[in-house]
Amino acid sequence: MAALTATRLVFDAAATLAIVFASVMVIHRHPVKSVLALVVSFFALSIAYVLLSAPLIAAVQVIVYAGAILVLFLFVLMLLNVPEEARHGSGRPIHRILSAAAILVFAVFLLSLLRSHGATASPAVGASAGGGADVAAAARLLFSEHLLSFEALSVLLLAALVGAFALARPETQR
Amino acid sequence: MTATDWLITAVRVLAPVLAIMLILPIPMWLERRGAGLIQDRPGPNRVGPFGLLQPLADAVKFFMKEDLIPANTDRLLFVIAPGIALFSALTTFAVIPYGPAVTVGGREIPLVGADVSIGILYLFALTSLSVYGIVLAGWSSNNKFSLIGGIRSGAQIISYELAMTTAAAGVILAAGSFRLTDVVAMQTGTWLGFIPRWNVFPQFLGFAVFYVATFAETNRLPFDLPEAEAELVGGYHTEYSAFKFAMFFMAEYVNMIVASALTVTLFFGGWSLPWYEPHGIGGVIVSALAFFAKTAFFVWVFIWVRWTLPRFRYDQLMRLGWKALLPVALLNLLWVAFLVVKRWLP
Amino acid sequence: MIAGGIPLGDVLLASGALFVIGLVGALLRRNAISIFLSIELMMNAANLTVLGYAASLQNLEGQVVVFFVIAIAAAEAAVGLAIFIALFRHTETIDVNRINLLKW
Amino acid sequence: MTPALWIIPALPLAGFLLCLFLGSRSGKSFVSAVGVGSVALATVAAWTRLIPYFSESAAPAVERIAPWISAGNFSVDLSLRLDPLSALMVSFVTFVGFLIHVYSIGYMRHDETDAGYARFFAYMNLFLFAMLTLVLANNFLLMFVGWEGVGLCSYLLIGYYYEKEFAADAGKKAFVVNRIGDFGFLLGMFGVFSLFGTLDFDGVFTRAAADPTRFAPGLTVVCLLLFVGAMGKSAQIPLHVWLPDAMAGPTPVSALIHAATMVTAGVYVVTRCNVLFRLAPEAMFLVSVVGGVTAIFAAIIAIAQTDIKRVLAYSTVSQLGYMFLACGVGAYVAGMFHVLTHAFFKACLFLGSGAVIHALGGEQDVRRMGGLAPRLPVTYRTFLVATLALSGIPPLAGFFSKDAILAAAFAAHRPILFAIGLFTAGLTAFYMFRLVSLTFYGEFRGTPEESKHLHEAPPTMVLPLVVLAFLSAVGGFVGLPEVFGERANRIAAFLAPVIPPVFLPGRETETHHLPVSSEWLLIGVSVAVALAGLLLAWKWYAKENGRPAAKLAASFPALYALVADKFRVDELYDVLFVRPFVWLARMLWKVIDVLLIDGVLNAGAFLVELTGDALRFLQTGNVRNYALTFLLGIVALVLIVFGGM
Repeated sequence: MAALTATRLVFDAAATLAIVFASVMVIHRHPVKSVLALVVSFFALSIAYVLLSAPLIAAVQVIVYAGAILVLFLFVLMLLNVPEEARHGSGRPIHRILSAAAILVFAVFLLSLLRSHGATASPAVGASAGGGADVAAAARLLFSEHLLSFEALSVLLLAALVGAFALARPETQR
Repeated sequence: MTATDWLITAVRVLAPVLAIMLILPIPMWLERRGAGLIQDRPGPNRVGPFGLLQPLADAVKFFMKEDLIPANTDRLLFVIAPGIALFSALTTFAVIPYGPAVTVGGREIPLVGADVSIGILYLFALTSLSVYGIVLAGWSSNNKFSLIGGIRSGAQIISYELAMTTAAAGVILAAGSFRLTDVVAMQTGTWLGFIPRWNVFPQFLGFAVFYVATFAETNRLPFDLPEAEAELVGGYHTEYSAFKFAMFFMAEYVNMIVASALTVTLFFGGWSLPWYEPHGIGGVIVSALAFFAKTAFFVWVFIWVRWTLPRFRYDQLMRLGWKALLPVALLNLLWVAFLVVKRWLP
Repeated sequence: MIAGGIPLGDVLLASGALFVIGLVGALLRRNAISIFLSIELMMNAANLTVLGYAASLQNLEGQVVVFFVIAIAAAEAAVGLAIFIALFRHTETIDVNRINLLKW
Repeated sequence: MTPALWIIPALPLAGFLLCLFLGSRSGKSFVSAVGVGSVALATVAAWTRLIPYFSESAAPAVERIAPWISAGNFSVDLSLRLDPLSALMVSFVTFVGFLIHVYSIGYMRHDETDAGYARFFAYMNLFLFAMLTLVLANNFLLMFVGWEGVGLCSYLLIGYYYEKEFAADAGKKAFVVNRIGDFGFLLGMFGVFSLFGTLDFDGVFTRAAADPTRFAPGLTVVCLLLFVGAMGKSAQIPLHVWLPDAMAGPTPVSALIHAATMVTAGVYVVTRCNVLFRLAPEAMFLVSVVGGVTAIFAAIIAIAQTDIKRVLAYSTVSQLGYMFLACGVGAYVAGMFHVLTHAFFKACLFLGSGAVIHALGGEQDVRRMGGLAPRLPVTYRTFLVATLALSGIPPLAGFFSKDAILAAAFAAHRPILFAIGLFTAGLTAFYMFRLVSLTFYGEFRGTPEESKHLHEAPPTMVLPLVVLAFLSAVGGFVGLPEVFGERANRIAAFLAPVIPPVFLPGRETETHHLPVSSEWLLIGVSVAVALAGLLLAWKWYAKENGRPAAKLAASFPALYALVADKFRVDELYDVLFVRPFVWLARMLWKVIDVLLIDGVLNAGAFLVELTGDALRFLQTGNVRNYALTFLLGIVALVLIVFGGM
């Protein structure tokens, strides 16, 4: 077992927070509360990202996920005025049983696999570079080697924008 | 890190926050006196000389009032919302440098809360969180005016954040760094010996877009649609009273100060003065005062504009944001890119 | 063991847990938006894994990949929510159990 | 203080953008100021750059603006080049362009809406931008950008009156025919890159000249492909059909694009690549033959045309043929010289015809004109000067350039080409003076109302006419033949650096020199032929009112009809290309697509439908069931893959 450093402590705390609020998100039947729980979870995740020496991703995580995507969810929920989920719906029992079983099997496998891999993973070499250098280096990578993907992504976003606009437009204006 | 280091960091982070909380009554007083001045009436002049103690009296009033939570509200969110608003406003100040590095007892201490490498991104991240305070307040109040105000605010802040971020991207591009101390550093000195190397000169369009967008971000007139009292009673804070209302009220002024400070940092050289090279403790004081003075100026412009311009209609607001500010900000970005490629900047 | 003494095992465990939680939500919730949220959570779990390995292997490519995933998630959210709005206009509900016209 | 080269094309581009975005709202004065002003500034910029250049004949200047494309071993810069050849082109492109812009103010002012006026000037400015890019480019790719740009503007401006069907059709025709040429140019460019590994002019030409034999067979193909491009743009047979139709555009467009500048781009390209062409004698031979045939062919057609602009259009095709003839026999200087003088007098002629059409309120048929000389005195005089220049009457500009070409053909021992050139010169004088006679002499044949409205053009139109007529008169003196002394041919000395000596083993590297006596003789012959044609036309059309011509036409009705119908080339193309193509398309549609592809597809779809009918009961319509299936599949996969571990 690895030593308990301060950084690890903070990371574990953040991860726990993320997991707890993710659970809240899944369990809570009110969609607005679910979204808010996910905001907290993602915020905790962004702290974890900082500790994994990815400050850029952490900032993007908050700006894009918490600041834009989840706000959008909140908006839609408020606009549609979605009610709380009914306690027992029309789902068939077989679906629930099968789901539970499949999830259980999958979870056991996934966690055991990750655990074994995490234990045997080769230890990292040296300390990570400073945060500032990382941002510039990541940006350089993004704009040189992955430039094509980056540009393709911008096209994708444009397509999504147009698509969302076309889909959400009221029928009468079409 | 030794205990001294921890202490110094704590002071560095807390000092600006405390300073803001302490001077907060000044813009509040200024707003009301300024309104009086602009509207050709005295303004508050009963409590203390020139009504100087009016904010204090207001504060007492807020504390004494009944703290009401209306029925059928979502209590948890209703209570948390003003906290989010104030918290996200206050923490933004942590990365804005307010003076040059000061040497105390052999230690060089930069006068900035936290000199993080992603300073500007951190600011935008927190700004984007501030929308939750207002949206949640609007939603949890269970009141149609509040809900409309909250939704308006959310849409407005997200829309204007695009223009604001794009305008700031020009500065980032010129500085080549997200770090706000670097942004200030690139703006020291002069061109041709008499033009300060402030970003506002090569990037005037960027500054204009950014500053207009901050008005929308802080929900101030002429973009105060979320609380438009003539149509929405009080908007998202219709149901709030007493201390919770005071938190919203304070958040607005803190946001104003932060927006002004950020404008100064990004476009007006931050704490630096064009012909002045700070030395020793005196230099630090002069620089900090310069920063304070510049920020105060923009705070005053906020007040000035509020009492001068009428409110926009919501569709006009959206049209301005998407069809005018955003393209202009992009244009500015192209222009800066051109300058950088031509090596005329920084 | 990676930067600052965080073992890779911790990261993987956390991401695995988040992924399973997302899976539960995606399969058992009936509200379309909640399902969507759960899928976002699963994506973030995957991101966490990638970043964990990136830090462990001192490789920045991981950050780039995560960056792309976030951007794609943004595109997906925009289109997905637009679909929900269009759907809601027709059916007045976003309970996926009641949106089952697409059969036979 | 010399301006950077990029300023010169950038100014019209700025004018274009301003006219495009602000023009339709800001009114005609604004558009005139911007449209003409930007060109005026570009002209000033160009000439401040050129004047020292002309006097010192400085070394070629290459100015790199920015890297453009860099991928693998392929790299191209955005870079401009000023050498004697591009300097010559820029000099008259900017100046003639400016004059025509000025003229356009008067010509376009009255009959257009604000938006149309702005559109016109926007396109004209865009054209100048593209043309300047073409001539200033330092590599084939940038040149191609300009090349396509001028083609686009040509298309836009021919179809300027797009509400009229024939104008829109003419635009499309020009575009399609030009595509063929552009395709050749593009392939030629690919060939250049694969042969030389670069697209920079300097790199290509030095590599080609350094080792002539190495590239031999490929080089011929490349030259032929480039020449196909030049043929398309410069309207050489068989790609000439678009140019006469291009007269559907406004007259200033015809003057600028379809007479003075764009159509000479082909000649420019061939001259620019003279090193390559001279290493490929077979290509040179083809160039000269195509040029000669085009020259005489178009001249014959011009005789029988009755539309004033169409006559001038065919004349342009014919003169372009002359220029290619010159290039083909190795007389690049003579070709460029003719480009220059032709720009002056042909622009003057077109503008003059525009003034006539303007005065007649849009009438273009010469049979309804006549007797205009006293009514439009300035137009008449300038038109006459330009006509004489084009006919090759000394000492006007056309005489010197045409004489240089004929002398070159003679000196190159190409008697047939020389004979064709000489005969064409006579024809040119004949049809041009026929045009002058029909338009300006005799009785007015239009309606009385038209007669009442006859008026001289406004000053903005007259001024360019006068300047261009002056230049048509004296422009030839930059290239006096060598009989007037060693240094008389200044243009040849100026252009010498861009036509470096090339040594092709096994062939003499001939620089032809004629003895002084035979040169005098040639001059005498060509002047005599021109005068003969001129006098004949004057006698037939001015003195005897066209009766002898009508009689001649009546005695050979079939031949006359053939010529008047432009040898029915369009109809031939229709039979040869258009109809088979339509037939082929119809075949592909009816047989291949509907029967074959759709049949296979429908059969497949039927199978899928059957399967689907069987399987569709698995679809519950509930998305969560699908997700569960998804997960079950993954679990199964995991069990299979990792189960053994």
